[in-house]
Amino acid sequence: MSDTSHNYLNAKKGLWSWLTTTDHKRIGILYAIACGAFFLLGGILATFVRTELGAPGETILGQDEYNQVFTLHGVVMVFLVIIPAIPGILGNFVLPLQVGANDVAFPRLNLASWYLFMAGALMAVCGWLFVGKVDTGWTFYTPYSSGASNAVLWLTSAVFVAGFASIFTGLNFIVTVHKMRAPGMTWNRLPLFTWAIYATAIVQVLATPVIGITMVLLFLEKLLHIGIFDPALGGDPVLFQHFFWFYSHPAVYIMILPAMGIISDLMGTFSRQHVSGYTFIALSSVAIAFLGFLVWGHHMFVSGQSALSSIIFSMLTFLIGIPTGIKVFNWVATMYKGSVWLKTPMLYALMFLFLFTIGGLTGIMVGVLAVDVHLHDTYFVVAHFHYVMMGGALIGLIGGLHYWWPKMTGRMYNEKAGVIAAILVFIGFNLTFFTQFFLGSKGMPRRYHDYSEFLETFPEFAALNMTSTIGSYILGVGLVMILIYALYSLVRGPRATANPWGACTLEWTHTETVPDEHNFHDTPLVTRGPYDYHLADDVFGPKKES
Amino acid sequence: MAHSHHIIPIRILTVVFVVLLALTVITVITARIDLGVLNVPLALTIATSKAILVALIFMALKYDNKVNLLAVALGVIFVVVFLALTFADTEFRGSMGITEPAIVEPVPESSGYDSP
Amino acid sequence: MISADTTLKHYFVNHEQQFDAAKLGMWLFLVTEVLLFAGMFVAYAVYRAWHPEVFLQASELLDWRLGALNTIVLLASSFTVALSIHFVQKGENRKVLVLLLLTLLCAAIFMVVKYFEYTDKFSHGIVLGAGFDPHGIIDGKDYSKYNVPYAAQFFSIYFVMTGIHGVHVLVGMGIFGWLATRVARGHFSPQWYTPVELTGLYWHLVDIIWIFLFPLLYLI
Amino acid sequence: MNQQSSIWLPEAASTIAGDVDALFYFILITSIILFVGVISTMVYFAWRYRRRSDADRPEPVYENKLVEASWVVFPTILVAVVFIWGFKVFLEQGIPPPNSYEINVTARKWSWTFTYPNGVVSADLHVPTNQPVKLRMTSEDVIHSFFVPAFRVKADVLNGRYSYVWFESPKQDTFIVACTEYCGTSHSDMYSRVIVQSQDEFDQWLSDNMDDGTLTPAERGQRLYTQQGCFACHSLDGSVAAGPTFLGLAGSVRNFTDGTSAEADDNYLRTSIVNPMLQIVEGYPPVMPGQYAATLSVDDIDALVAFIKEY
Repeated sequence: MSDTSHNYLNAKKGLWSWLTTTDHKRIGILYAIACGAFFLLGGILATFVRTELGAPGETILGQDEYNQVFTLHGVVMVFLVIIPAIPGILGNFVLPLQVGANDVAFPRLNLASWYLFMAGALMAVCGWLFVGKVDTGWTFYTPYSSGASNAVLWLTSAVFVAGFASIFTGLNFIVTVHKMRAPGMTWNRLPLFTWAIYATAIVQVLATPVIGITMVLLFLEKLLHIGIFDPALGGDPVLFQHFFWFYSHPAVYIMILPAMGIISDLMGTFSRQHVSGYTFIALSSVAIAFLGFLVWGHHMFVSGQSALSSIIFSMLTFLIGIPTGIKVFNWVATMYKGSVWLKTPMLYALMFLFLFTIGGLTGIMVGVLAVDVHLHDTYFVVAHFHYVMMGGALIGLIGGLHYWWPKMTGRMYNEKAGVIAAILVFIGFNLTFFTQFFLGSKGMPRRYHDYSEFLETFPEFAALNMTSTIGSYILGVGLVMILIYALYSLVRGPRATANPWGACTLEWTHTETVPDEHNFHDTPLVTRGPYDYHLADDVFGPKKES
Repeated sequence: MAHSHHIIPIRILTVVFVVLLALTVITVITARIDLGVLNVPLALTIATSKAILVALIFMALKYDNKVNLLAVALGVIFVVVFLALTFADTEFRGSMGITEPAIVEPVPESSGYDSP
Repeated sequence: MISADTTLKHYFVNHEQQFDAAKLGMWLFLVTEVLLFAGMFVAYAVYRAWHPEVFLQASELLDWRLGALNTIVLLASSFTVALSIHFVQKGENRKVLVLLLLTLLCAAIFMVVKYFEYTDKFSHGIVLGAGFDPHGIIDGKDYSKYNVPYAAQFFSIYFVMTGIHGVHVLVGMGIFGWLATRVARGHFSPQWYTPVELTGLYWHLVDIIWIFLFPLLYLI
Repeated sequence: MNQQSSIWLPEAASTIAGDVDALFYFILITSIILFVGVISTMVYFAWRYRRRSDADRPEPVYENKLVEASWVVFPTILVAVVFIWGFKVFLEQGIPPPNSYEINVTARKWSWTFTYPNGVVSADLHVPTNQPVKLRMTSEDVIHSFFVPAFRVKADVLNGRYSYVWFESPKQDTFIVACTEYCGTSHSDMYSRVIVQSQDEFDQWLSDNMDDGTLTPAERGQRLYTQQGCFACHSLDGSVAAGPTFLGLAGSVRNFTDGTSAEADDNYLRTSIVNPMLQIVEGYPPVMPGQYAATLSVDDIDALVAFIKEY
């Protein structure tokens, strides 16, 4: 690259300057590289899982290997990809720019977070590779985990350490949003992406410490047998599930809320229209963040928790469905009388609406007490949460990466390749996961290495599983294609203009094409809302009389 | 340069310290008297009062930006949520006529344990 | 003394903003600490509600006099910290130094008492986890009588809670030591004393947690 | 009620299955209507308001408060209905009728054992038709979960406490039982069957399986092999599983992971049952439970050894 302008990418040179950077944009790039690598790893593991399940009986993995592979797939995808990715990559890169700040509030803490994250990630992956192949599933349920191999100690420590990265990132964002907004950037002028990251940060700060202490207790249970969770010692395994889900359910909102924020920004920009229900979407992000803490027990309807708590949790679960539904309606309504531009990021936004709506509606099904008794721990649940986590969170992330790509790299990607990859991802995703709804509602349990026994009753399982596996390959091809054209764009992509999408938020209107090391030359003065395209003569030129 | 933080007078700090010491003495004394069911709530009330005193005066929440107070309040609320919803399970197993797993008490070892 | 300008980071507009940001950050960190301990308090509450008589009985083995002593020591250290902030705001750095060293002393006393409590328990078979096997007679109490189901849970929770609290005290001591050297070198002024303020907040939280641990574990 | 398997759900073979299915289909159809509505509106808007010129600058449209309010009210009513309905069926699922026939269930890695009031122990669940059956379940090790898709019942099975499910099947047939809580290596082999029989057939089966003391040791061993769930890991026909097959085991030379080897004589077989972790045969994971010394009598172990030697 021979950049002529002075920007954050070329402000300092060499690997060392990257590893010691406190620039939020560079830290965002560091997260992008790390999360990208882990996503690749998690994806390869998923391909192994799907290949094993493609045909009945043992195909490529033995039972133990299969259990180890899906465990690492879960741990990597949840703790090392979906939870850190959007806040880590886009939150870091975009949030300070969107609020008009020159950096986050605590840049050194921000870098420390990345190192903590990497330390946790390496502990998890290296522990799994070199110490012992843990097969507990990412949920670490006791007493299975407390009786498993000692390598569990590595994984629990890894989650503990990576948790602190998440806490400090969230803490940084909350303080940045509260204290570092540019003049004129009132709360109701914050872009919805920033609102969403802010809400996410609240969850990160409040929920993550609990997984920390849970992991400490599990660690001690495994190492010293303290008898809090292990029933053989008088402990209560269901209590572990409470502790675990007190974090891990809100963690679902750590995953999905930022993606919702991205979608809001995309819908506004690519419809060139005021985002319908702005105030509602903003506040519902915060509302979802809080309500997300009250519903963890819906993972436990058949676990042996009291009927009373199942009923309370089921009721609260529906409360959270309502603001979520209204968000979807508002996103669709945003296009009304807009000017819809179907570029790649917008394709992902529409894809998100399609997939997330399925994920949300099936969420209602598994939230209903009686129906969940049948569907719990079957492939129906697997399909449901992949529609939410991958179809929601990761598709949102991919859309966001396409949208902010020119800002991050100064280059454009090939639009045609982008559209083809998006179509492949869409087809592959639905083939992979929609078939699993049928498998699950018929009764195929999750985490199964083999389903031969079911074929007698349900001969269609063979075809459904094969379809799902083929779908996963198509999905894989689509994702690899994105990686290829993205890398190509870095080297050969045409130079981007400062505001290629005609967006009205500060990162597009008040910084260089590729932002300067210190973001803004002059402190921006904000005079309009983030989606006031009709007022943005500075972006579009004076309005023509019609 | 505008930098006028509230300086808490020594007199107030001292009074708070003395009150905290007094409350400690009270909690020790009351805990050693058998008040039946009241022992636990009383001790918790005293502890909470002490914590509030420390937070408001020593930590200056009373004079501080209200956002900080809000953050603390949120933290406390979610501790209560955590406790309350967990108790909705642990304290109500086997209730409502639903066949619920009840805890199987292990047979107490034949030690010379006499209950209080 | 470091001049005010070098303490202002470029991405902040002024000291006020920087100070407020640091303080909000610290408060949020304290909230995460509260939730970290919340996990243990919930575990305590659940097991206590299930086995109240065992918990009551087991708590007799903890010496309330030592617990009360530690409570007073920690309250005193909180008081000295609060005073140190009072004086740093007034620029009386000599007093600040003395008060911080007093705080350090209190923390050290706390840890020494804790050390004696722990070793006393260990030597009579009261340990964290599977080795739990109380024995011996101390102060007329036959420890072996306390080897009942769920007594081990009480002591597991006791050790984990006070252990993690103890780690916090140790960390606090490290920070106070570091702060004292900085005070001695005149790094702080009424214009800029953020580290003292933040450490103070941290220390008060450690105190607050002990305020709850003391009655829950030693008294009731 | 005896509805056949559909594209969505397996056949409904218990009295409550129909109620669960009705709710399932209600939500499914409502969801499909909502989904089609949202997505077709989305596609229509994306086409109808597509960008025609880069200079397009549409007038802002602000949300209509009334429409927003309807988006709150309508879904709230819908989820309230679904919640109350789900709650009612949940109570039906949870409360067994007082005249239920009780069977004890023990789960372990990776098999099920069903114990009847008269002491009969079986690896398959035999139940009489048109009779409410209540299962009292516990686990010997980790958490398992008892699931009969055709009955729409499921409950986790825990160590140290009991959990319950109940069902009443009007249909004489055989249905699959699966473990739905991940429990390790052979989780996906932890199957059993529910065999629903007429009351007469069931009674006959119960009396046939009473142990009246006339069995040979090998026959008793065969019964124990089934009851204790040995079959989950040890096949009789040489097929591969988590543990070595019994076919040709007695008298063969065993190679151990520590490099030593030994002939599988009576003492070796006995030691392998009561202290399985002492010597691990090469190529197998060290996963066999160690409680048999405590749970089996000396006679039982002798019977098992006699049984193994027949293969």
